[in-house]
Amino acid sequence: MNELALQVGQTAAPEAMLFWILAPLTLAAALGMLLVKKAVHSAILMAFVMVALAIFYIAQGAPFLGIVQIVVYTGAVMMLFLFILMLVGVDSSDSLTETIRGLRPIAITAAVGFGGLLVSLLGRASIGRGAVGIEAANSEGNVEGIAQLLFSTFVWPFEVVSALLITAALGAMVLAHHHRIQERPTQRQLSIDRFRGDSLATAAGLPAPGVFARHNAVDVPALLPDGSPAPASVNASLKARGDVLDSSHFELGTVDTSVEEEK
Amino acid sequence: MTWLTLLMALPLAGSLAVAALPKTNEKLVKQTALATTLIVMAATIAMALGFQRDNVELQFVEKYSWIPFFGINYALGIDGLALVLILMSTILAPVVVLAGWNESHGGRWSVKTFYILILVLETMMIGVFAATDVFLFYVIFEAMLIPVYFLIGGYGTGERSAAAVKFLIYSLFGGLLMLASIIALYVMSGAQGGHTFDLAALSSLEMSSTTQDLLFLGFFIAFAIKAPLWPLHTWLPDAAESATPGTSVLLLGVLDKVGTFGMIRYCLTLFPEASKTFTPMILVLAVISIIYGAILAIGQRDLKRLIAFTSISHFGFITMGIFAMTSQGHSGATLYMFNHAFSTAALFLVGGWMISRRGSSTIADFGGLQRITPVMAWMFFLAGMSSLALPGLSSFVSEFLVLVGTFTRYPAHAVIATCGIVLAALYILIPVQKALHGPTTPGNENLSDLNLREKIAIAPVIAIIVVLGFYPSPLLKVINPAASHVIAQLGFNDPVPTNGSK
Amino acid sequence: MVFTAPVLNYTLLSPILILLAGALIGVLVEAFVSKALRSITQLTLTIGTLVLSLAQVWKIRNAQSTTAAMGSVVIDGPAILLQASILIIAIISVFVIADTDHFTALAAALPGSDEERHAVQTGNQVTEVYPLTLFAISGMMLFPVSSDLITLFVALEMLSLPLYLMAGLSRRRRLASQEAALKYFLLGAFSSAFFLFGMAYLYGYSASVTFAGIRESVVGGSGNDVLLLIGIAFVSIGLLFKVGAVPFHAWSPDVYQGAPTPITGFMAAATKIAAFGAMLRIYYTVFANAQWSWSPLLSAIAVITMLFGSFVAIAQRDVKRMLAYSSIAHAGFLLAGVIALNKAGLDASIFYLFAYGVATVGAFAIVTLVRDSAGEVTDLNRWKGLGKRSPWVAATFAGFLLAFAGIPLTSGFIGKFSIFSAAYESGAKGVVIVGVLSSAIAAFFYIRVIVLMFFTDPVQDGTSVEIPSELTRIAIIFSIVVTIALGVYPAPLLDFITNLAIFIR
Amino acid sequence: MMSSHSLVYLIALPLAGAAILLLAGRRSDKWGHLLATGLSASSFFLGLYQLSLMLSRSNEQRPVGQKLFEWISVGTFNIDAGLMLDQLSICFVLLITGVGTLIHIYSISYMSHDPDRRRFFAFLNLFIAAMLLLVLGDSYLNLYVGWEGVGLASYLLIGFWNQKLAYATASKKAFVMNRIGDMGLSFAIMIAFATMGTVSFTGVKAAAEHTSTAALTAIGIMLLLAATGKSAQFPLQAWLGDAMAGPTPVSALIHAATMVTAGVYLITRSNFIFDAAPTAQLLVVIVGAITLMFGALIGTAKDDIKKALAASTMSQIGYMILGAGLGPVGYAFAIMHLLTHGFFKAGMFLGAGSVIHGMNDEVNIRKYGALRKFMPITFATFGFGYLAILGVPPFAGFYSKDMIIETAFNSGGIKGIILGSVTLLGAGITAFYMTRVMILTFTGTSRWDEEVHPYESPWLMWLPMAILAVGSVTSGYLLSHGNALVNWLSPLFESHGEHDEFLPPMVVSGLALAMVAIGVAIAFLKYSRSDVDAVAPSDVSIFTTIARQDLMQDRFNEAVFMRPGQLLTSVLVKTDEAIIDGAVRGVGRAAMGTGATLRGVQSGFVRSYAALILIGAVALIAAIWVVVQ
Amino acid sequence: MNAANYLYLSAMLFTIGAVGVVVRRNAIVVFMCIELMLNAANLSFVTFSRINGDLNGQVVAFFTMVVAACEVVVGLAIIVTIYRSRRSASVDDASLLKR
Repeated sequence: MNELALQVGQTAAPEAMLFWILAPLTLAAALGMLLVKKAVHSAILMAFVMVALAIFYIAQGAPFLGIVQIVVYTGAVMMLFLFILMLVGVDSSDSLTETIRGLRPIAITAAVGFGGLLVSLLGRASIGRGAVGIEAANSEGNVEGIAQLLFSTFVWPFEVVSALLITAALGAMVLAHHHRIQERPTQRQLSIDRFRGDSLATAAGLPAPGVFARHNAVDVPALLPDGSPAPASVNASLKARGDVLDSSHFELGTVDTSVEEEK
Repeated sequence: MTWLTLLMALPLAGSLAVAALPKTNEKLVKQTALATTLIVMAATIAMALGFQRDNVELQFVEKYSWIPFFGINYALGIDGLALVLILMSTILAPVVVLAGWNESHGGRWSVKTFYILILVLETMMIGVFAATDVFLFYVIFEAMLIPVYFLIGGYGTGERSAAAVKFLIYSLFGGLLMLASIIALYVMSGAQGGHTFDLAALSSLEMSSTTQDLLFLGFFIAFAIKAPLWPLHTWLPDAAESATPGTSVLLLGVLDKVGTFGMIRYCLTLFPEASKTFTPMILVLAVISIIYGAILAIGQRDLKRLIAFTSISHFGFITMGIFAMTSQGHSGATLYMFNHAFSTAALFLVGGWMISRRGSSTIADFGGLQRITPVMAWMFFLAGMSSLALPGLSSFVSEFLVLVGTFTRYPAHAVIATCGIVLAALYILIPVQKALHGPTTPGNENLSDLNLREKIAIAPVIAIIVVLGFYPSPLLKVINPAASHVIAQLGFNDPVPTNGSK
Repeated sequence: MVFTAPVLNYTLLSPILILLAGALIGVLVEAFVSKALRSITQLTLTIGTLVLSLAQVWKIRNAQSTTAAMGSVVIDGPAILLQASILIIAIISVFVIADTDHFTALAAALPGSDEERHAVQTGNQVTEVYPLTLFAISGMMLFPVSSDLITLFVALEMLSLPLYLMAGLSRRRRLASQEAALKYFLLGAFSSAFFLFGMAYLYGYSASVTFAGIRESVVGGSGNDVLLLIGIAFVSIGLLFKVGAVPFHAWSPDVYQGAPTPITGFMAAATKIAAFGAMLRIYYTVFANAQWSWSPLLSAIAVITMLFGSFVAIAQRDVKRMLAYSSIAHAGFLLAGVIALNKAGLDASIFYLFAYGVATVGAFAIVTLVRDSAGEVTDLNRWKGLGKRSPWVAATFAGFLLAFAGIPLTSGFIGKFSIFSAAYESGAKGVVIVGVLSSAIAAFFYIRVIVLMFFTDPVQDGTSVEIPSELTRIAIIFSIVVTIALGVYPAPLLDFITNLAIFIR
Repeated sequence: MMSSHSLVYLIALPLAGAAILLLAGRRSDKWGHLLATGLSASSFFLGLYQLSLMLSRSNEQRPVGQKLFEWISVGTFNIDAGLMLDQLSICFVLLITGVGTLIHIYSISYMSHDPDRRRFFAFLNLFIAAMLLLVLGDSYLNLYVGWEGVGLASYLLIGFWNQKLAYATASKKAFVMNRIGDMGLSFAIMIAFATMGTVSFTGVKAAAEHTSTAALTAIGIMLLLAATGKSAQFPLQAWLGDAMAGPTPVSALIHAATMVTAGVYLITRSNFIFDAAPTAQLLVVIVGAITLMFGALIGTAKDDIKKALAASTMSQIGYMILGAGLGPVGYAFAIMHLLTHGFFKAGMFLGAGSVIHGMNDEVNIRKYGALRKFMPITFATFGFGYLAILGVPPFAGFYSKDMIIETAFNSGGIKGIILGSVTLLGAGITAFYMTRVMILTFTGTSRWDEEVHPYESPWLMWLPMAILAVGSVTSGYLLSHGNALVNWLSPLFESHGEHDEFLPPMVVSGLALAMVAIGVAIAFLKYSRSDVDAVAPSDVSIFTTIARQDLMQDRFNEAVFMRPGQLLTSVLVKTDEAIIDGAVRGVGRAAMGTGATLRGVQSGFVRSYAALILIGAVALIAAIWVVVQ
Repeated sequence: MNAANYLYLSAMLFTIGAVGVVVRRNAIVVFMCIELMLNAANLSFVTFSRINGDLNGQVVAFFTMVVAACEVVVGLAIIVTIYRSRRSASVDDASLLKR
């Protein structure tokens, strides 16, 4: 029993070692999240923090949570973040200069105050000295213990959470799903339209984009035989995004070498 | 018999009837409104005949549970003071309707709306004086602001919406302070034998003197705004300047009386000790109001503003009479409330006719009306004489009672206040001279004199002014028991003649 | 280890279960019912669900149980009252929401794109709003009856997530609407992180996640006060955020303005009831014995909230924003009911919540009616002369404003009176006085709107008042009738509340 | 006190006349003046009837009273609408109704061309009623009603032609200055009630014995203030000259015979107060002395015949006040002078009216001259009045004025000598200015314009003049014969010990006559010998200039009261606007400003909002931290 | 080693997350910071669970993860929507609604 008391009061030496190695790293990673420019780097650091936390969970007698943390959080949630980052533009980097006047000093003061006060309060609270330890609770196995609680005491919230999941799914659908409002035109229909249309100019298909030899890419309108650009050759959504380059840069003879090629 | 409820229900029913009429038939609307007010007046007089004047207890008492949760009752009852003020209100109402026959025409909304508002207001005017439940009183006290607000803002002239807002905000502010006090009373009553809003029960609450002082102030400031007491008066000239004459009559004649009525009924009854504590201060304010109001009236160029400032002076007298704590002061103040309503009504109504004929309210624009419109000029003159408390007219009795009542206890205040009578002569005679006398000002040549309707409207007012000047006894007999009761409740006796030994 | 099957007591949970079932059916309707019928089906379904749920609440009104759902839910008088209030307000809100003109035709389409235009032309509708609303309502129903931290947290998220989504679904000014959704979501998540952190400390303090367990520790006083205090503070932040108390209010003006107006009304009214309901339960039962610790802080917040809301509302030019600040001020008044910590405070708060909620839905419903060719007109300057153009609409709106201002003979007055008297009774005199003063300030801007509507001449700029659809009309009429009725004769409701409103622990 | 049921009709008749005429309006144009005159006359006859009843009773039973109804009754403040007719009031009743009726008759003709003659008569009747109430009221408060009532009537009559702004102003001035006096009466009533608990004459008389001198002095001084206002005594004398704006009969009735003497009535009526308050009495005397000189000096410089007479009135009332201030001995003489003055001054005013009437409304005596030939009757009646005011024996003034001069001398010590000398000097100056008026008007060469054709007035006008002239001649003798008036009034006044005679009566009369002779002589030398300019010469001494400007009274009032008053008013109007209302508006603006400033918190950036939440959290944590520490 | 050390770590992580919300402009990063805060709270739960010797804390942490997952779905959907409309993921750009 003495041994148990010791264990309860003090974490065992290996755990201490683990903590003192991993905790600073976790903090550093967390801080790094704030300091790195690229969102994707932040995400990687975040993933590191999560994995570190998973290890801490396991170390604290919550193996189930540790695993779930890695699988659900690091595995699923962080992936979702990365997906979205890709969608938004993985390259995009944040400028770290503050644009809202006075916000940064306030934030730093608040952070120091908040963290300082919280830590100081915890210090006064002298927690953990009479800690009970998780071992007894885990005596029948961590997963079993949690399952016991989850399916008896907390069965109601557990069930209700399902509604939350449906809500989330429904929400994502509402915001992201494009209904097919009109019938998708069939190949046949398109073909008929092309030939029965007002003009036969596009009957043979739209001109392909790009200016050979100079900038053979989809964001530049093709040049017609008379040297004028063909707007129809570029995808409408590129135009809408404003990503179309002016093909006049690439006309022979008037090559503007100052325009840097994008890599 | 539920007289008071009946009185309150009648105008409300009238307003519903008016609401049911077609908007286009303005004449019928007006006739209905007039008939309603006349019926209410008749009913009030019938009720007054059954009033036992020597009985200081509340009469015609009705009590129904309204919100039992808070111990709130729909409780009505009147003593002499309330009876007189209800009489005043219901007599003024038909006068205002008849006198302001056409004043609803220039309004933002229909004639119909105007009379609905007026009739609803009449219900509330009766209710506010009859309520014996503090909560009920407060509800009506605040709710009354709304019809008046729309009457000023919708049918007034000039900066009407600004004036209406000023009026409303000012009054709401005061009302909310009172609400705080009422809440405190309610809570204390809960701690001392059950939540109630019954006036009688609340008046026997025990509280520390600091509490009493604070709660008193909550009530008093609300009433001082209402009754305009210097320096809380600035809303009144604006409101009176913008409102139609009829609205002004109801505003100054009845609504502002709620302030002075409240001082007696609530401040003195609920907080006797605090009333004594604050009496010196209030008397000073009252005296300032008297002199200040009079001087400012002298300085006005606008007829309506002038009348408003004279009222500030008069309300100073009323307040002084109330807080002199003598039976003369008290009875005088109550009588003053009644009389002031009629002399101000006369001034505003006649002034209003002058203004609507001339199309201007600047005093300098009139001139020589005595020759062109003699009847109108005479009526204005008589009203003015009443306002300056000429002996033989009603205001004199009340003003003198107030002064003499104050003098026996606070000679210095009375002496300064008496100087107000000289200023009164100035503030009345200057407009009389400018508007009625002198050569005819260009533009006035073709003004028409009062027509029959207007004569009929003003006649009862003038009659009351004259008759009560000589024979105020009927009213005084009703007022005296109530007034002495209040004084006695406060533990005051009239000062005994000293033969100058002190 | 022996597993005993949980006993849920479904009768008591039935109102919420009905809602959830309705929402699930709604989701299925989305999938299987044809577009043309979807809208009407959803509406019928939603209203039916709500009415059924309300009937169920009425049925169980005298139930007293701490053991429903294995102790996760407590059903008692206040619970019934709050749930009923939420349902009633939800029903009239749905009436307003049913006027689908307020919602984007296709949320996924870019604002101003051909796709959007096409969706509008084909009469596409985001009928998912209905199930989302039902989910939100079930979250709101659960929030004030939760009796452990987990359920509380889940309910909080359940009521929030649909609202985050719906805030972004406005048909017009979609950028602003999406911005509102973003702000609401980020700040909401931020505050729920605080909430969760506070929960952790409460757990640390009491070694329990149930209210009963935490309460036991508080009463016993054996635990570590620092943990309790941190727990209370952070949980309070989460709750105060939801009710929009300063300084956690900042989301509300922006979200109120950006969100589709029917949603704003629904959110302003129902969320307040749910959040205050939970707050009342927590402070009246769990933290009651630690009053010394939170009462001063909450008083300070109440005072700041009242004043801030009232002052800033004066300077507003947009009717929705003005109502948002007004709702902040009202949150301050309601906090006075929490501070009161007595029976009267509880009764008053419930009454106030209901009265305020009904008036709020009504007021926002009227905002939906004032439009020009580009949709709702919320700029107050363009409300000039509304009284001339459509006197009834203006008069009704004025009625709501007067109720907000607490003018007698409206429900607002009774509410204010009862809540202030309760607070005064508990000794919070300072709060009452500030409350009264800020009411005076608040009156100023309510009256300003009335002046604009009635005393200013209309400007001919195409602003007009839409003839309300039948449902909207019903909602408005119901709201104004209740608002006036509760001002004139509140006795029955007050009696009902006071007989029922006793927390069981 | 015996009670009588008919007193009220004295007042009711003329009051009814006023009411009928005013309410009936134009319909009564034809007969209104006759009705008014008739009612006034009936009132006079009623007065005579009362006198006869009174004569038939013994001294103690002469006063009669009538309680009409309870007027004001609150607590111990009980005022009945009660009337009282005693030896003093009957004198006034007869004077008022008698002279009043004569002037009614006179006015029928005088005002015949005025379209508003009916209204004029209504006002006259109103005045008569109010004046009767003043003298018949049985308490100070009842008196007060009449007191202000005559003020109102006076205001209406002075401003009868108020379409002329100057006249309207004059009437306003009269009313306001009277109100200052009225204020004194209010104070007196209040003090009386506070100290004695009653304000009826009998009550106060009874209580006066037990009342401290200080209180009585205060009441006395306040009553004096009232008297100065109504009777145009220093320092409230300035209105009387301007009051001549009214039609001449008004000047005769109100501003010569009756209303202006109300102050004398008040002081005499309050003898029980003044007798017990020597200081107040002394003040009365001083006021009287100053005013009699003041009026006399103004009189010397006035070219407007009515204003000259007004100044003379002021001066003569000064005599009365002085007399009344001399205590028990003086009261009766004051009343006697009042009565005789009522006759001769009214007669002279009517005469002046007659002249003005005949001269196409010209009032400047410098534009008269030699009217004796054109208006013989006027000349004669005016002449009798002239002799009476001078105090030439055996005309009325001789008896009354000499008595006052005598009493003044006999009041003892330095005071007696000073007062005696003042009264003597006043008599001399009176003689001078009255002679001046007489000469310039009736003798010498004519100085009027071509188009003026003076003519004698019709009989309706000269008949009253003649009757008054008879009074001017005989009243003095009749009243003093066998000390008739003194004995008549004596029950009302405290009996008094005989004073030492400072000078024997014969000497005083001789001195007075000598002074008069000197005055007359100077006037003759100055005005009869040389031609008089039709336009007042401007190269006159500073003394004359000041006298012409009424001894700067208006300038004084303007500089001391009006200007500062106007300044105060305009400053207060601005203050009210800027400071009091400004404060209110300032609160509103401050609220708006606060709102606009706090709005800044809502920057639109979600990060600021998050920061706000964070700050809130920090604040909470900090609070906890403090608590835990 | 004292179990409280985990609490200190949790508090610091929470603080860092909170500051991150204030200082970072990219909506996704901001959201990740919020996730960090939730994770910090979870760490506290687990630690308290250990100190208190019962599993309730762990259950809460589990629920938190589920709820956070839902929140992420909704949140990211909103962020994507606004990104599509504005072509910007910066929270500062979304400041139409103010004052």
